[in-house]
Amino acid sequence: MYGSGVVKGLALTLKKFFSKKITEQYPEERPFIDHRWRGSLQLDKDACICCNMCVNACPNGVITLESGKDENNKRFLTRYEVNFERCLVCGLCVEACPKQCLKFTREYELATYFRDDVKLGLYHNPKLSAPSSTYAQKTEQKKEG
Amino acid sequence: MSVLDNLFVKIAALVRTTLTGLGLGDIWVNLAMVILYLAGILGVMITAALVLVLVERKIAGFIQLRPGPNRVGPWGSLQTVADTIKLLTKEDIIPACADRKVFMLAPVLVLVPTILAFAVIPFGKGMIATDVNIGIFYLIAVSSLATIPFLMAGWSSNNKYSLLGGMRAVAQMVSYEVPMVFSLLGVVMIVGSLQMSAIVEAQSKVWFVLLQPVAFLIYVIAATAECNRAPFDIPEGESELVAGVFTEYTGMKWALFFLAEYANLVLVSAIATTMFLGGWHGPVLPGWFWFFIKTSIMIFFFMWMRWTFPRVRVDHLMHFGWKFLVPLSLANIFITGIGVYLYKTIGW
Amino acid sequence: MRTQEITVNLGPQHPSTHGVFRLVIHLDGEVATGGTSVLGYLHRGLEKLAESRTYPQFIPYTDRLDYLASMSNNLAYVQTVEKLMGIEVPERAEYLRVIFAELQRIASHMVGVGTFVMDLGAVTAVFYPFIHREKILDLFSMTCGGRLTYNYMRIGGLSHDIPEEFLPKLQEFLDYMRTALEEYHQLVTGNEIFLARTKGVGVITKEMAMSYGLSGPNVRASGVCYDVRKAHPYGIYDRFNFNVPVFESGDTFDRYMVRMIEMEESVKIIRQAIKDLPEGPVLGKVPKLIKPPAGEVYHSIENPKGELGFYIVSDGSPKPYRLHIRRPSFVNLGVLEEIIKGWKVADVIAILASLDIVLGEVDG
Amino acid sequence: MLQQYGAIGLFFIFGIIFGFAALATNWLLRPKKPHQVKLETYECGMETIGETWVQFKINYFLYALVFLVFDVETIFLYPWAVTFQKLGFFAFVEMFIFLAILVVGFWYAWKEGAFEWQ
Repeated sequence: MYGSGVVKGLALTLKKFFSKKITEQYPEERPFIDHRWRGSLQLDKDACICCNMCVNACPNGVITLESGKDENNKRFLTRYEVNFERCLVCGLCVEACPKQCLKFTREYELATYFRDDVKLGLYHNPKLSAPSSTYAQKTEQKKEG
Repeated sequence: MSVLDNLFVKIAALVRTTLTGLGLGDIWVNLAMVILYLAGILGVMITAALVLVLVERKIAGFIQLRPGPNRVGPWGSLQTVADTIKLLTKEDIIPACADRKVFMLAPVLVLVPTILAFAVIPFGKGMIATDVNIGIFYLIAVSSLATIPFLMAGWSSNNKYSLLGGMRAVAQMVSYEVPMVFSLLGVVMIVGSLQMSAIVEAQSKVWFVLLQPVAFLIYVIAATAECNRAPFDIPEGESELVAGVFTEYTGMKWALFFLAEYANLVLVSAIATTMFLGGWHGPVLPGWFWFFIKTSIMIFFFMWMRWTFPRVRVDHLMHFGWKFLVPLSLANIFITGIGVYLYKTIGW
Repeated sequence: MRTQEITVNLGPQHPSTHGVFRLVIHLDGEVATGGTSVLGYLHRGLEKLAESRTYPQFIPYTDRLDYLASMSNNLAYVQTVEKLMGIEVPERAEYLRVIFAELQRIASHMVGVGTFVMDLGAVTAVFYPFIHREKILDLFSMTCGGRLTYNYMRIGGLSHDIPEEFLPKLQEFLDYMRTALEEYHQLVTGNEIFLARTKGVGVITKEMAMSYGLSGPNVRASGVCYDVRKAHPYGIYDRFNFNVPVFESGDTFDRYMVRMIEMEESVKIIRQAIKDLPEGPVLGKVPKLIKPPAGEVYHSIENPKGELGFYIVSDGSPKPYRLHIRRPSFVNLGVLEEIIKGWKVADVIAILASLDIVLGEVDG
Repeated sequence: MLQQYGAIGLFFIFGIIFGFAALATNWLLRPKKPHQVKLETYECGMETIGETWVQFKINYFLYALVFLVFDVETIFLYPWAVTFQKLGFFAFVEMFIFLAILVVGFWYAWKEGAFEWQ
């Protein structure tokens, strides 16, 4: 009969009106984040062999890696920065790492108030490398404080 | 119970005797009473509109499996307060190309027909501001004025979306006026009076929705179109006309249109209650409360429809109005006429 | 009486142009007499970017083409490179690729259908498909950690194997899909207003569809049985038993129905794929530095929106010499200017929505 | 009687005052930072093409005419509807003839395509 489709639709929406709501109340209720989530990056600086694989793997060239050499001619890390502003969060750097020292964390709240804070200073040794840019300092100060 | 039943009537009577006791002349007492009624109606109307904005969003949310606004106040109850404050403190922008005077006047006038129409709505037994003897006729006359502000807004904005929206508003309101008027005519034929209180009084035994089911259906459809609500919200036509006639309106001017939309929703629901659902009649509970319940159910139905259906296209809307509703309502008048006549003469 | 036409911009800032598409439309009253589409507001030069990236580095960029079907874009690109290099993909990876591509098709059609109905004015009808889509996105994020841009496919296989809890969740979802689609039919398909708005509107004839080179659901709604999965089977699609829905009249309603039925067919394919899913590695033997031999290759797959093809010219270096993308949304959009003539403004929006374009893909 | 309509007049006056009062409140509270770009006509972020106030095709001209006829008819029908129970058979039949004429007119308008939205 003409009009039955309209009535059926009304019946469905009425059913939904009384069914359970599924919205996640975000700031109070934390969402479940999968283990493979590609969030912020984390660096195990002692395991890093400064091979530059991650730097080469990055499609956008957002990773800055600076290293020095010690007396045994072994490389050590002096600075590691990720310019998250232009990062695609594609994970190619994590995959490229031969030592699995670069990892994704499940940290997903990456929005910041200031543009400089977007950049991620994962490691900086001020004694051994050139003065870092402001954003890396800021991140470090935050961690210390 | 009878105290509650006549609560507002008693209050009004008390005020009247007090004013007379103060030695005021008859005309001044009447004037004061009208202002009192007016204040009451405006209060009810604005509160209803404010509450309904929230209710609508809650209903939309519930249908879409969301909780709706729930951040401001408990269960989001203060959401509208926050919205009102925001709208009041919004910058008011009148586009440079607009026809300023008409642009300003349209939102002012948009509420007037609605307020005028509320003057004859019986909210309960004896709770009617002016029980004029041509009640329903007056109502129809006044409510058809609501087209003009929309046309004014659409034209004066000097915006193509607004213009199209304004044109659509007129086409729609003009087309659905006719079936709405005819559907109400059936009720008038049975009652034999245009007075609102008489119409409600006639429904003490049986509600007219049972005697005039077709008319009720036509009225509901036409009323949805008359107050520009989905699925007949083509003057606003969000997906094609951005915001239709309201595109250029900001701040309080926009809020007045919004207020009018909800006030109109209350109005058409109240008319449906009065004309078809037995007005204040109902067992146990006080009459005004029955009126409130019935009106609320009607409002819920309108909102429920809005959040279920797609928008009707403008030519389908006109076709449906003229080629289906008008003949149907005419047939309804014929059948009602014959029915009433047979009932009168044969006593069947 | 002499009346004048008015010219109206629909977009780029418009509620229902699906992004930043602009349509300059000429109106005689409510009726559109013609229109010009203006593209390029989201142009990022992906084809040019590819020339300065290595082959694997371009995979994340394909995510950003049709961002509602990143998985399928990945698939098209990696299969093209595999074809160029002659890389064998492990069985398990092939089956998983089918599962993910079909899940992506469902997800993309959910958005396509939902936004189409929303553009007809039914706002609630967009929320339900998005709720269903969310479940697919959960499955994706469980596997590859992303919800919109997956970067999951790799040249020679996949980046991860599926986690343990994936298959039970997927089964659950497939069972859920049946009721979800039924509900949607109940809400939308039978609705008289919806039928009046869509039946016979914006007809693309068979000839028109073929001459404009349409593909995907849009061409199948016009009575042309062309599905790359059947016509030129890629991957392991020839092993599955599924139907290709074809409708005759080519109006907006048929385009909607093709998508609805395709979702059911995708569920069928996924069920078959789960049944036959073999064990084994998901990444084949691939050289560390991907350096295809000099030459050129074209490969296309059936994306949710239509035929997505990648054309790559290699000069033997680790970076493509030239890369071109046949973007289905862009090609499908070509027909718009012709089919909107004579329809009302509201229909123009409906027709645009029924073509189901994504601006990331149109503008490239 | 007159007082009832006087009350309606008061409602009218207050209705207008209400609108102006709302706008005045807004006027007192709102920020005033005009800018040329703000005052432009909204057209999806682009500059408007051509004039808006042109001779523009409205499709409901014929509808409007038929509406006028029916609205006038309503004015006749309402008094009749109120009293036809008392007036007896003659008024009853006469009104039906009146309605029938209108139905014929309606049918004619339909046949001539007045209800086609072109």
